[in-house]
Amino acid sequence: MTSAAPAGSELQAPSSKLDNAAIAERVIAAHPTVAARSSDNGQPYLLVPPAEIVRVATLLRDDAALRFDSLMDLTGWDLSKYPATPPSSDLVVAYFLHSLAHRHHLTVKVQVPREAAEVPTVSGVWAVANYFEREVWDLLGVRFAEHPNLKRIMTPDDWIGHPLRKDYAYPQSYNGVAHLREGQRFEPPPAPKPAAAAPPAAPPAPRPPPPASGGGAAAP
Amino acid sequence: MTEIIKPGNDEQVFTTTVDEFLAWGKENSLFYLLFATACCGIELMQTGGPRYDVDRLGMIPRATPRQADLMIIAGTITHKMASRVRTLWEQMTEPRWVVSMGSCANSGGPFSKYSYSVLNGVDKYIPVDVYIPGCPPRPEALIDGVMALRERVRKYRTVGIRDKDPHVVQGADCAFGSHPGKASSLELGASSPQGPKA
Amino acid sequence: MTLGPAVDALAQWLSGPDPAWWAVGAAIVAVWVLPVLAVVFPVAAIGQIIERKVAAAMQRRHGPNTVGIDGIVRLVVRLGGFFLPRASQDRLVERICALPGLGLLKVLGLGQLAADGVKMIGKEDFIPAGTDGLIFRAAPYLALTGAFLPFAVIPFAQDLVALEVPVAALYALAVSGVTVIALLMAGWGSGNKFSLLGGMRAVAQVISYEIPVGLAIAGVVLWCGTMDLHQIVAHQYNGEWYSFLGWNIVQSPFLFLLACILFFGGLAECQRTPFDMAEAESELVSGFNTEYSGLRWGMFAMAEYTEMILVGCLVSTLFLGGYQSPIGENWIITLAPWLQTILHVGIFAAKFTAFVVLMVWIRWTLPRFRVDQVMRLCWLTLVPLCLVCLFGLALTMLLANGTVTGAAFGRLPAMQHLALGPVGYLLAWAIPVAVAVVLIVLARRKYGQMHPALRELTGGAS
Amino acid sequence: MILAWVNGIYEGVDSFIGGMRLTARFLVENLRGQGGATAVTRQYPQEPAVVVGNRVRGHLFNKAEICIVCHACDKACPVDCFVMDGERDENNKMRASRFDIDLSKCIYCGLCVRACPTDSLSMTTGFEVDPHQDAARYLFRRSSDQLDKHLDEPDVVRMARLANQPREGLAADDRAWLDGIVNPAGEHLIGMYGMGYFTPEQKAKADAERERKKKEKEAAAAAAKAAKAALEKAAAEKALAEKEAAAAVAKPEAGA
Amino acid sequence: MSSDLAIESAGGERMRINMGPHHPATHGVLRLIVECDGEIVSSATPDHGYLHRSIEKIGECVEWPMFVPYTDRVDYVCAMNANLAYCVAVEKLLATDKTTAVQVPRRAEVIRVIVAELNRISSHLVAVGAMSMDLGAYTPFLHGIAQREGVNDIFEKLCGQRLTYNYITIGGVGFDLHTGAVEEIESFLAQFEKEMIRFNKLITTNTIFRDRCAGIAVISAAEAVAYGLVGPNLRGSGVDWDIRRDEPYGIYGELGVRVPVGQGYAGRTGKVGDCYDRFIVRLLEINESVRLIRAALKLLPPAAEKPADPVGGFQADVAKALRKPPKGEIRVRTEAPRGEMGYVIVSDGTKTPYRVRCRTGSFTACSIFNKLMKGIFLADIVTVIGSFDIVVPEIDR
Repeated sequence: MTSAAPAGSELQAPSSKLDNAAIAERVIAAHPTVAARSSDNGQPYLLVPPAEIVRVATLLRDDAALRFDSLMDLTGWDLSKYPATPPSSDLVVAYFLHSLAHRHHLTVKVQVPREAAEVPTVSGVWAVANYFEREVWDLLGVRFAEHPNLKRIMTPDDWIGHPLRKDYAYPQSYNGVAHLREGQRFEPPPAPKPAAAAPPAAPPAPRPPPPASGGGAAAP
Repeated sequence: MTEIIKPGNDEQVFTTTVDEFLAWGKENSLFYLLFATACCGIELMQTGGPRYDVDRLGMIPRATPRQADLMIIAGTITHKMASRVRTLWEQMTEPRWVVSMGSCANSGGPFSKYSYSVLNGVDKYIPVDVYIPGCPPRPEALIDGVMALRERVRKYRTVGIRDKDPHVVQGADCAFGSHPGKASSLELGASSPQGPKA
Repeated sequence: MTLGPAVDALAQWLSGPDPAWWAVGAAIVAVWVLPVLAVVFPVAAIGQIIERKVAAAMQRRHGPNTVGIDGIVRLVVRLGGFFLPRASQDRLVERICALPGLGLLKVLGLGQLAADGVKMIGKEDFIPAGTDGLIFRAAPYLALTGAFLPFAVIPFAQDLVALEVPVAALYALAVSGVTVIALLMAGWGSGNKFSLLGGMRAVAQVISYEIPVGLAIAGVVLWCGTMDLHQIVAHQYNGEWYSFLGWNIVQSPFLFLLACILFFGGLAECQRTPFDMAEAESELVSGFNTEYSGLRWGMFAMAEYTEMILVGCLVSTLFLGGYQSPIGENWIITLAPWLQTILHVGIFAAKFTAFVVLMVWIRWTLPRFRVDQVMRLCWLTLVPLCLVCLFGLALTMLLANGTVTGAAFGRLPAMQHLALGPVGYLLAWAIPVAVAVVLIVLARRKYGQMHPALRELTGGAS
Repeated sequence: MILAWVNGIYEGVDSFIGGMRLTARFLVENLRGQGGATAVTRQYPQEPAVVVGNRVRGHLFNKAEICIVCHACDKACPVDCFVMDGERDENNKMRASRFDIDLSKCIYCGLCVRACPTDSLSMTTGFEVDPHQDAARYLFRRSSDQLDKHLDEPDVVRMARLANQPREGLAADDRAWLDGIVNPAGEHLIGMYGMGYFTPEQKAKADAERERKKKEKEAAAAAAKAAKAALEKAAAEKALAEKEAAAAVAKPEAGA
Repeated sequence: MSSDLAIESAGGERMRINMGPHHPATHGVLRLIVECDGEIVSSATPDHGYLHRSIEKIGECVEWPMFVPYTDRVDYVCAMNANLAYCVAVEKLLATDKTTAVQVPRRAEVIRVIVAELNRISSHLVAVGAMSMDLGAYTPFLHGIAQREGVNDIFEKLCGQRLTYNYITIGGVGFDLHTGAVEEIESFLAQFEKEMIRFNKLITTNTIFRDRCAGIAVISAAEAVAYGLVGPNLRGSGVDWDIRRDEPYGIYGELGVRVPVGQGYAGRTGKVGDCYDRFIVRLLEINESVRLIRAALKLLPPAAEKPADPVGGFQADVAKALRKPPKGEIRVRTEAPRGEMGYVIVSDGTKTPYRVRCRTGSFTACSIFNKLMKGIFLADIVTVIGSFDIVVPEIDR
């Protein structure tokens, strides 16, 4: 009784679900520079060059057969410590898309070099990207061109560095108050006072790595 | 443990009696500040709820720091929030106490080791009277902490002090003994925070 | 302007036949100020505990029940028994606190009242920087005066009234406007944006609710013919046991509606839920008393409860027969005069305390209006309803006894004034109620549908 | 338009009366004490705390005799609030000489209790920490010389009750029992509730004990060796004696 | 501070109010910089980060099972659903490689549904109660808190904690049902339904409450999808989408979830997608959860003879699989009370995750605030925040 008939809005059209290959082939037909790849454990995604992302996004949203109207998630991670051959030090920005009309999913990735991490914003296509991109900029340091309000969203405005990068050095103190408690067992070695705004080039490893972990996680 | 003024010595009988009466009033009507940041905030609401009902003990939640006597730090204090906590503490009117509820406020708790943005212990910014372990502490643990605080409140001196800080003179220092390796966090000495540098 | 026989006698006793100004003043204070304070002030203080206990009872908890008066007893014993050693003093305190009656005091929460008061005394008297010093300090005192002034005209017993002025109702209405100034001063003086908004809201609300309250009082004045509260109470006099039928509220449905409007208007004037946006806890932190702490805030709270009592007094005086007992006056007249006064004051106190409990009951039931909804309720609902009631009253009086002037009734007992007797009584009620029922049935058929999901939520047909 | 106005008033009055009637029923129910199971107010300081069920994750308690200082709990703890180091005791088994749990960091997640191979670490139902009683010995503040006193479940609960009350107010037998179990001299550091299992004197005694045992073993070995040697010598001498006796027997025959 | 807000050339003089990190109505430490002209709000910009506890960075430092207590603290009002989201994601990651696939026993799956739905009820109770308190009615809020104590008792007997459970583990559940659990749940549900009817009579059908919520902050279906709203906020705008029914995980497929959708419940003054719709959708979801729990209790398989405490969880094979998980990434989403809780997990084959990303409902709900709060009353800001059921650690993580 409770779930009355859907409100009849056109979002509830009969789902003509396309599988990933069909979607990839449709997109590559329109944009040849896009490459269909799959991750190490077989999850398919589309690798889009940064310049193309806005056009691809508009296609994905407006194309009748695709209709990716809901950007579920937009996040990113740092590949520098990922055991891939050849090892790359790029930053990945991943877009996870979903279509309410056709009930199919798609993952789109953009790989940008670490130094000039610049990706055009898609907040024009999906409005929620505004907040997601601010978070990726704040935590990962990927600058989004033409973003209406690109400011830090999580950390305070005068924070130094982007925490989710694998080579991030924890701050010794903030606002004049030491970060760690006196007598705390993980007292980091007294690192040199970081010069003004520039994060210290050689990141001191302030804390021993977590107990007996494999090669992967770098010391935070 | 600084020297506790035993009520027995006669020459201060009169002031102690008036102190005792005023302290009885303070002890039985501690209005706590509605300050809930994270998980402990939900337990603070449950403590104010019908089952544990701290209203029985005369504790009502107040929205403004002016009308609050007790600030219960319920939840994680991040670096970005810490200066606000200090401002709130300074806005409270004088007979004020602070209860640090939960591991996050005591010492940074689950976020003390690998988090870059959490302040490890709220006593870096404001002097704390009673620490309550737990993550989140049960409502009974919070009330047990408040009972420990009430003993402190009982020894608060209002009459006849010109220069000393009424808290310190009372002697009963930080509830859990002194912080490792330093004087009670209550003496606002070098080690305890003067708040953010100007 | 007669100041009541007791006052004149006392003034002459103090300074001879032609009493000096100070003697008159002292007499007024002795005869009137002290008894009123003795009645109103404690009820205003107890009002806060009534609020917390009733709220707790409605929310399945106990409310303050652990604080006895051991603190006060210990102070008295320490000071009185200074020669005793401390241990025996403590034993004495325990024995006194173990007396049977004091346990009940603790459970009722009266000890909590004392503890709150004592704590507020010990609180730091904090004047924040950036406040308008003088205005900030004066606001609480003005709020208290505004709350106490109208008690001058309210009759507590047969001749226990300070001012028997013919324009008593008008005076009460006008003087209770002083609290508006106090709220505005508190709002502006605190130098805090939230307080300023709270003050603005309070002013807008109280001024706009003066109209429905004024119209409601006008309705009673039209019905009883006089503005002097003492005579209005006398007008509702009825000796037999069914004397409550003589009360104004039962005379006509229009008067009943006017009583409700006066009560709700009064609720709005002392910022009680559902009209408490001025100190809306969730939006404006604590409205105009955000910056007040300690005893200054205590004064604002005391002013609020005194105003609640004032509204209770007005409604019971105008509509519920003032200090007269619901079961007839004959048996009271036979008693000794001083006993009569005490009985009357007791009945009157019972009535306005009932209204205080009703206001507390409303506070813990209803959510809060938004500012524009309060204004819409006042101007688009209450004022037209008042006008309809006044028109209805005039029509009833015209049909009933040919004249509209209230004076014609003089001191006739309430029942006989209707020429048609009990039939008239029924007619006065039957016609308006019938019209109302027809209107309601039509309206409900047109607008009354509730969404099926809501009916399921409230346990209807699932 | 009039009908909408009348409907507005009717709905307002109807929901107002409905609400007031409901809160009145709450009032009556509460005064008659039928508040329903979830609403019975627990007057905590006056009445004892009602701890529901036996899986309550309260403060940690480590049974000293079983703990083999294997650091499993230290590895499993996401917050790293264990400070422990161990010593060899007399029969060469590891014993905890210091086992501190930093309660100001512990998040009571129970991962350490799962990781403990010997089940020595357990979570009690205790949550109170009453710092102001001078007998405020926290639950497992025991010094090493009291380790032989085994504590099972009822004792743990009893200790929890007694440890938090002022020493003078206890009954005589309670007081004696508690003195035997809890070390009055301990002091509190913020959150670090230490358990000095293996104090230096204990270590010295254990070393001495180990030395003594070693010496005994060596002495026994030496004695055994000496006995074996003596045995062999005796056997040899016997054999020699027998040979000489045989020779002596053979000689008289040749002579006669 | 963020003082460079562009102040448009306003007609009257603008007053900037700081509904700052400490404010009774902002459900924790959400800060709103409000520009208002008297009572009318011209712009309200949320400022986040006051409870940013860097949980995603901790995800890269602690091992797989050690992160579960942190998922409790991502959304402490519905900690069970948060645990479930992370554990389902890790199980799916392990399933991508046949050798490390983990089979969750059926009894653990049913217990997970029961526990998640119970926690959904207590989470919605906080949401609904807090909204009524924000609008001034304190009594319904306390009755909601009283009912929540019933759920707390069941969870305390089940796993020992009242708020942060660390109960659902990778590969199963931490403890089996305690003796008498089924009867307790049924008796709680019976008295809970009666209480909810009284709660609705007290506040939901109250005209003051309805008038304050009806027609406020209306969000169309397309707008809701564009701003990434999820859960009751999305369904309130009429979009019929629920992950439990449309992308079922665990045994939700067998239970037949019914999804309430916003239809302008406030009658004349209400529109589809206003605050009142979101409020009513949450209440209907509470009834739905009660129905789901009863259905799940019927499906409960009998307990093993020797009641192994950790049903499926903390088993040897899970620990072995977690030491060498498959390399690669996965994105899995589940339906939490505040909408889709999606985990993106990248693993580099070691016992510590490489990247853990948690997408939560409240974060995207805040993205629509700025657009929504133009031209409403100051008192309505509180109604809008209440109707979105914001939990700050979900925003700031």
